[in-house]
Amino acid sequence: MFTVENTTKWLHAFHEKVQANQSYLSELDSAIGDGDHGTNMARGLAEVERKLKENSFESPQEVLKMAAMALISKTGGASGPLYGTALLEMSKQVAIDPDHIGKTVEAGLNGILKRGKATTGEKTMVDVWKPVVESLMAEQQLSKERIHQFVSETKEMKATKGRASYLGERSLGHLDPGAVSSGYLFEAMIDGGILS
Amino acid sequence: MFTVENTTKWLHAFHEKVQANQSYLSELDSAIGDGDHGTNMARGLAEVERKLKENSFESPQEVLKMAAMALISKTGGASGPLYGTALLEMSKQVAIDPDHIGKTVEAGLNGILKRGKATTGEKTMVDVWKPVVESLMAEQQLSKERIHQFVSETKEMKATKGRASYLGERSLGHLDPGAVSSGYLFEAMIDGGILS
Amino acid sequence: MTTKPFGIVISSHVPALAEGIVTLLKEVAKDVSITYAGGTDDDQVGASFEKIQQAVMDNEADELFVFYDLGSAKMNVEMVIELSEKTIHLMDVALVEGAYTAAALTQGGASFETITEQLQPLTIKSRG
Amino acid sequence: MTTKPFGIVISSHVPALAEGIVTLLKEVAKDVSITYAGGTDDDQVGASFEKIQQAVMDNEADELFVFYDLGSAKMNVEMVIELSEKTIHLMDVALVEGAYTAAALTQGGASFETITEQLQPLTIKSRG
Ligand SMILES: Nc1ncnc2c1ncn2[C@@H]1O[C@H](COP(=O)(O)OP(=O)(O)O)[C@@H](O)[C@H]1O
Ligand SMILES: Nc1ncnc2c1ncn2[C@@H]1O[C@H](COP(=O)(O)OP(=O)(O)O)[C@@H](O)[C@H]1O
Ligand SMILES: [Mg+2]
Ligand SMILES: [Mg+2]
Ligand SMILES: [Mg+2]
Ligand SMILES: [Mg+2]
Repeated sequence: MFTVENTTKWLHAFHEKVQANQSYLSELDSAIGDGDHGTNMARGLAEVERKLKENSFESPQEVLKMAAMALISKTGGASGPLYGTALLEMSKQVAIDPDHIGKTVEAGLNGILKRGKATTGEKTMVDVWKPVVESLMAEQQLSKERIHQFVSETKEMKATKGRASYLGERSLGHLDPGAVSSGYLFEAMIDGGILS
Repeated sequence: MFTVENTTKWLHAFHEKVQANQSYLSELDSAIGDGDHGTNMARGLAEVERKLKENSFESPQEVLKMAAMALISKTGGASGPLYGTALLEMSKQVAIDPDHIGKTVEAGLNGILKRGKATTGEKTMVDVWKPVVESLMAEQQLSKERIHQFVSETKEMKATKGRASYLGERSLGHLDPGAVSSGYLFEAMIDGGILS
Repeated sequence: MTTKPFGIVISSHVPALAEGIVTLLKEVAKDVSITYAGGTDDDQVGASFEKIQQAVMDNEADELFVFYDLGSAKMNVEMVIELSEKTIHLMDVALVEGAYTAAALTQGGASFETITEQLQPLTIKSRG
Repeated sequence: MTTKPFGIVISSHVPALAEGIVTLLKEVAKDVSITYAGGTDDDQVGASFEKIQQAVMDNEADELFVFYDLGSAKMNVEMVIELSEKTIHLMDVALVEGAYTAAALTQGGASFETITEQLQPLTIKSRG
């Protein structure tokens, strides 16, 4: 189940992974986009960290809502509204049922789908979120191996959404940066103790 | 027929009329465009004046070619390429047959049509050039009354070319600035002694 | 104070681009309230939710046409729309050409229907 | 020196607008030669034959895609084309979106056919 503690730990871990891989994420984005995904995510998550330090929270939905608003207002780029909407929808769902991890992540996925109007196979973060939700629903669990697999499958996809879509065929052979950062988000869920 | 003298006189007279009516032309352009037609024409014709002073010419086609290049490089806006192409085509035709005023003006009209791809009734300078050519071809002459008539008929036209076309129906009820300046050009032909 | 029923907001990844469009539009739309958001919070190339929110608030009109350059600006605009009380029309049309058309028509006193009808053929944006 | 076969030229009535588009394009097209002409000779809002001619000459590529904002810029570009020795494709497409697409594809090494095919749906300009 989601608690204030494990939600906070999760976000800390996500922040750390993004910080550690900031230039890698931007490099990936240079190949098929504008090279700012690492910078964007680091800026948004730094604001989340600040808010986590400055405030205390009564419920996981409060933590998630705060994180969502911080990501929306500071991330910039496409990833701000996408991650922001995901976390906002997760905060609503966690208020209804904090025990069901799968349903909460599914609410996040639906937020991304609503915001970006992508489907699977378009070489976006959806290609990680969607199979993660399916795994969680079917098996109630998720391994880092599975996450890596989902992320690496974006390599052979042709982008049809987002900036990379301007490259058409030429987007083939590169990992999607938003898929990679989404991989960090789910690894951090494992590290934070929400998933085991 | 076109001579160095009457061609020079014509261009002087055109310059004077535009100078005297510069703010009126810009006002007309404010109503259905961006308010710079007077400024554009005055800038281009000032360059023509300068070149007329600095050089001496052997033939009317030389005068017209110089004026065309000056208008193209200095006028700016749509009117630069339009008047510039008109005078360039006139200079070619005048070299072939300096006696036939109608054919020369027709060559100018064809330059405008090539450049701007407008037809009659689109509320542009074409709506003055075209009936002027027709009058010259049919009657070998042109009166200021006829010119005024052609110019004022643009008032009830709906613009479908140039900036004014963005206004659609709302361009009705206003004179077209390029039609008005074209009226000055033909009045100056009369004043300069090319037409009687 | 604007005398026109519609305002225009430009959202671009580049501050100069957004500002330049406003200059172009002002030539033909002196009485239309036109505001813009360009770049990230620290004026780098990117999209800023907060700048877009500010441009929407600063606009004198209560009904707005918003134009954007790329999909990431669009998504930020959508978030702003969900949190704003103004009536906002997010236009998936060519940025410069669409905004210019809307500005000229608004200045000329055109109705909402006329404006959207004229903008319709400029619809070219589909990728998110 | 550019390593790409195509260059891009932006022609706009406003200097900041032209420059801002170059900034946007450079994010995704570091190795493409991109030049611009903005405003009149004295940097007012308008079109300048001489600035466009300069932008065409200054571009490192011999084959160019030219994008413009309004019809009067287009006519000036046409005059420049007639007097230039470069191979110039004047694109009647959405200015920002078209130039961005051409820049991203040129950077990616796309062929002339691919680029024009991708630009085709962005064709929105008909009035002169
Ligand atoms: N429409 C969309 N739906 C889902 N994800 C998207 C969409 N557009 C972009 N993305 C994701 O956003 C990532 C890029 O984010 P970022 O670089 O921060 O934004 P920007 O493209 O504005 O520079 C992409 O790698 C992709 O995963
Ligand atoms: N496609 C066209 N064909 C013929 N004449 C045109 C065309 N477009 C514009 N014009 C003429 O140009 C005039 C506007 O010139 P001007 O104000 O100097 O240029 P701009 O519209 O670039 O500001 C119009 O009044 C019209 O007569
Ligand atoms: Mg990016
Ligand atoms: Mg970006
Ligand atoms: Mg004008
Ligand atoms: Mg002008």
